[in-house]
Amino acid sequence: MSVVLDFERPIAELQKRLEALEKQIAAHPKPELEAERGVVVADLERTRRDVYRDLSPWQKVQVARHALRPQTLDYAKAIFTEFTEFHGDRAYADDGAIVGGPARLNGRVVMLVGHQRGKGTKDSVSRNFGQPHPEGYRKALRLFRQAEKFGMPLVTLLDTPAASAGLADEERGQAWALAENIAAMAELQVPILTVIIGQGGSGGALALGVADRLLMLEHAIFSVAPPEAAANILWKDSKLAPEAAAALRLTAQDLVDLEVIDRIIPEPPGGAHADQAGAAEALREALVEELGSLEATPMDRLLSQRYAKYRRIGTFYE
Amino acid sequence: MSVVLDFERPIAELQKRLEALEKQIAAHPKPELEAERGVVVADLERTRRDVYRDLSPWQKVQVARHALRPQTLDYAKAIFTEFTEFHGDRAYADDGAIVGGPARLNGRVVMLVGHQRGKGTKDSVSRNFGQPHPEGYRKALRLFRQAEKFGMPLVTLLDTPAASAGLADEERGQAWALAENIAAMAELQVPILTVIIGQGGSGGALALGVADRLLMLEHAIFSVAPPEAAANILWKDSKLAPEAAAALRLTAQDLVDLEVIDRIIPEPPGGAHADQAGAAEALREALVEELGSLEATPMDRLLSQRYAKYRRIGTFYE
Amino acid sequence: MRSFFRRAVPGDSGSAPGGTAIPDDMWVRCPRCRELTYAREWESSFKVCAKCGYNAPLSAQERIALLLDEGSFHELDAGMRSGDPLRFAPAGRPSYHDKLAQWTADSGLSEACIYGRGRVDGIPTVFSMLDMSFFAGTMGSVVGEKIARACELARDERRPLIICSASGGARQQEGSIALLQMAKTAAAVRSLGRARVPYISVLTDPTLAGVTASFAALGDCVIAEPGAVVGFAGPRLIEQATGEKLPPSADTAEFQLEHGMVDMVVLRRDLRAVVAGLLRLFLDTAAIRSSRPLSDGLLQVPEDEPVSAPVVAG
Amino acid sequence: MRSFFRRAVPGDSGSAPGGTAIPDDMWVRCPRCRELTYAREWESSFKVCAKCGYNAPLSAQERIALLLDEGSFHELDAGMRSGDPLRFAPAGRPSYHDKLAQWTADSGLSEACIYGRGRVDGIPTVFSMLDMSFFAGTMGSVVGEKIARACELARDERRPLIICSASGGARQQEGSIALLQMAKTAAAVRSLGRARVPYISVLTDPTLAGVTASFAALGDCVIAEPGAVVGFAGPRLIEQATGEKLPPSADTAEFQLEHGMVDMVVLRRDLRAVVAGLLRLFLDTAAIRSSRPLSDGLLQVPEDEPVSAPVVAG
Ligand SMILES: [Zn+2]
Ligand SMILES: [Zn+2]
Repeated sequence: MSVVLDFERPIAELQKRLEALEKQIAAHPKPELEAERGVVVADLERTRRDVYRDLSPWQKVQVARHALRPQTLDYAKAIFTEFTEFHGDRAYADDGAIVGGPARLNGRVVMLVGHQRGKGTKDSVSRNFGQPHPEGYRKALRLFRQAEKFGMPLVTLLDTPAASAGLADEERGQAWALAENIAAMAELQVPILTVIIGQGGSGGALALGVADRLLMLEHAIFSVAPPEAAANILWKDSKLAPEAAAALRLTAQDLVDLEVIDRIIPEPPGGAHADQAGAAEALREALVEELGSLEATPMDRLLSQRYAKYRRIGTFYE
Repeated sequence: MSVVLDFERPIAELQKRLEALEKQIAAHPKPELEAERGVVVADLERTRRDVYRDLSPWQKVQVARHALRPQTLDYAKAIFTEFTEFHGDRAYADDGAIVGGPARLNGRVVMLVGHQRGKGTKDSVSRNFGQPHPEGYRKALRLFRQAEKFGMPLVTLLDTPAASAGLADEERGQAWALAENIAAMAELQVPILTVIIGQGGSGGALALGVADRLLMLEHAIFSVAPPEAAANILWKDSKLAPEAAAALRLTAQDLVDLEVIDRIIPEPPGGAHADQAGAAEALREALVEELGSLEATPMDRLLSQRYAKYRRIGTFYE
Repeated sequence: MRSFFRRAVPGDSGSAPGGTAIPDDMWVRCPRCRELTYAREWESSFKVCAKCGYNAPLSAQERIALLLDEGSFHELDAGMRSGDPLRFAPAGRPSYHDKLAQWTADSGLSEACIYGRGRVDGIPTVFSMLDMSFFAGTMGSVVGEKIARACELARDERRPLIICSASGGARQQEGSIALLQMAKTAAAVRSLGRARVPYISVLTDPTLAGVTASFAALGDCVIAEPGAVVGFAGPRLIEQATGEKLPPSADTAEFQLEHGMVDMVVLRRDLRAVVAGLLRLFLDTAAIRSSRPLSDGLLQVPEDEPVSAPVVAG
Repeated sequence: MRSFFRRAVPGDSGSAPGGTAIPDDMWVRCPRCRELTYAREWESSFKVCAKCGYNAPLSAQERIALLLDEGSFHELDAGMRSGDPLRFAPAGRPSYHDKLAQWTADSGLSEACIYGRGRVDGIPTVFSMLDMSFFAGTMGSVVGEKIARACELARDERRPLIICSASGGARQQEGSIALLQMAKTAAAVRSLGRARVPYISVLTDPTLAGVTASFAALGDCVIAEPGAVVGFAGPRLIEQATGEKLPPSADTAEFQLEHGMVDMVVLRRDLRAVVAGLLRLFLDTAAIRSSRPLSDGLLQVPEDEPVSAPVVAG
């Protein structure tokens, strides 16, 4: 499976040339071909770097939504060991749009909870494309409480376009489920480390994302609403999503400036989807480092710092 | 509305005679009629007392199920002041089979929670005849937690044939809801005072009935299963319910002997349905007295006494 | 019927200058069913439509008159105004700065939220409300900050908190800063809760999205006004997203009562009595009597002096 | 395939004396689908039907062999026997006393529950299980007492607790005494929980009514065996009560997984590894490392000595 985004065409073409060259070399090795390959490889690397250095916000949205971009379960496998998925909210259903369970990170036991968009049609549909229903948040809350009971630091990975918005979600209290999670995370008695790995969309992201440290992959986005929805609210035209994406300042770089996130985790050139192992390794390093510093902080101080962190967000005059 | 149980016929006949006599006296007062009335009144009182002193277990089952027997909302009105009903489990529905909210008892604020069977067809159907669904227990649990937050002693009134047993109840986790409530009551940090006012049937009763003090109205019943269900389990014949009722020792008198309940609250002659105000007054006095003694006990001690109370129930040899 | 509002009522009902009686021949059209009602009747029924039962939005002074003791409300931080954290000014579109100015001009308000001390039936409270007439009641930095301050004031002075919500949700023009007000306000509500001070949340038409999904859902008692649209997505957005036509009951106060999300739906004419009754119950509990975990009693706090301002950014 | 069970297996599979191989020509009929399987194959697959996947009930020794390290299980209070709190002897019906004697004779067991210390992959645990072959696994005084003791032993020695449930619910012949075992066991589980010692609940076919609705539902992790009937009322009772025919999936382990009640459905051949893995995770957490709130470490407890018996009634 290969998905090429519009702005990735130059990269794709160089990749194609490289593949052709390598086929030729394999058949008839020639020094000129070898030399040409060196040029193409360098060109490819440079093009990748250039394209990905200057992504527009709307391009970042597309990267964040990339079908091949690693998801929570990919990282669970690549970064964590002994991840053991727990299911269900103990009241209504098991929502596949949120996955979670205990796992080890660098030998330490943590509770891992994250959104899962799904892969391929069937899996994605069963996970509602990563848009949780109320029972998904309630499963997460149950796992938060279990983390608290056993003193497992909580690691959450955010990757959702938004909370689900159907009549059934209203019937089962979407707003109430979100509020309960957000409030519970604010006072949860374990360190909380959150990474936005893809789309961090609206309350559906925040319900897993009230944290001591909020990290973000380089090409992930974090936004009050999906750009299409924001464009619709702002200008009654969801086709203006690219403009909304720019105006909302949803990139990691903007969010560092706004002091919303604490750290950007660099992705490999070409984005996490081009080098899943590289992305995982970068994420792993950041998680291990941050977790170490959180675990070294007394819980009382973490809690008051967490309160203060959210308490001071906002810009106003008086 | 008048409902006469089989064994109440002698009472009903005397009542009829008394009414007829009083009509005669009203039309043509005569000393002989007055004298006869005195005899009938005395007879009625004696018959009432006699019939209700020697009720069989099966007769008690019928009294406990009496359509006119007062329910939680009757007592809420008669005994408590400022009862303010709170609704809903914040997740799925508001279950009318359980009602609850803060109220005052003798001036003190308590949290009142109880089963409500309903009155008349429509109300009873909407309350599933007092058989709660999982969301009913979850509403109760929410109110327990609120009681704990604000330090309101918890008063629960039990009046349910049993927990509901349909496929929908399984889908929403009936067993899990019951277990959570039972466990939560065992460690709830407020005094808990429970009265079985009608049918205390199975886990559906226990989910509101893990208490520091367990009281019982004189003609209420408390049972591992409704007698019909028990007869079915024991002898594959639900028509043997009267025998099961006797064998299960579900009367207040038996349960005092078994040390399951702490106190019997006497009902007026003829049962609570014959004198609702009298029943309410007896209940009120018992509640006020017991609550006073619970409130005088430090919470730590209450909790360890509550644990010990349930810990020692059981008969075995080793 | 007595005249309910103490002061003149601005807005769609046709305002009359302060103290002057509303002329007998003025009419008001119900925003929901379009029925015409005498302005005087409309006011005396607290803007509840006699035909369809709609509870029309109340201005701050109307809501205060409905709920609080006369003259008891003292607003705090009235002059707080929003910054422009994103420097939101996309080419060819109205900037946030201009939008704020426009809403201020149109509504006469400086923001979508007020808060302060006030009394309900003599009981000292902290009162706050959101106002749809400024920026559709959306939550940005100012709303979030005022709600957080209201919670902390209530906590520190051990006064019960009452918030009447009405909001379209988070304010898009503040982007993730608006989104994070959900965490800020929810955390502040829990801080109040740990102090065991009661919080009554009143949901009015409409209360949606990021406001419901943060402080508004978290009341110790959640009251909704009859017919109010209350929920997360709201019927309009759901219909847009799914293409389905929803029943008119969807996401109403009554729907949320049936589905277990609100404790009660209360008629406007009963609201003050119900709230006062709840406060009396909550305040006479062991947690409050013993002032756990704080040590100063509830009823011995200074009445109407301003508190020292909390540390703020921006 | 290696021979799985260490000892002879009594019951419907045709027992062979200890140490003797099961003859090649013996057959077992699957209780669910009636398919015939070679006895040897049936045993080596841990009594899982190759055709329908049914996980047939295991005896205590089979379950222990499946889950615990060989020779590591030391039962406690093996001789505990039920009293007859109700003096249950209705005229013309079998008395509880006689029933108990009958079940003991038929099953060779003294009650429906065992518990004791044991190891899983070297990890010291408290292990308990219910056995359908005595009184349909119903919970009376003895089951309740043993579960409570298991919880308290696990709590006091800070060993994780594993309970494999299988039960028709509360034992009718003990009436409300049986009902109240739900409170007794649930309270004991919470006492264990307050000590932050992990508890893994394994639901096997069938786990119903008062057992599910007390200690069995309350595991930190709830595992169910494939196809096991698990729930409150159970399909048979629901069909009786409603007259409706239920889908065959109703109240199965998979149904409960879909509806969010169990964490995982685990194949019998994976059970030991999954449980051991969970224990290693739970035990290596801060709560356990720091031994909050108790002070003695988890791995420094005495191994197989009996504990002093708790105070009991009866
Ligand atoms: Zn109208
Ligand atoms: Zn089979």
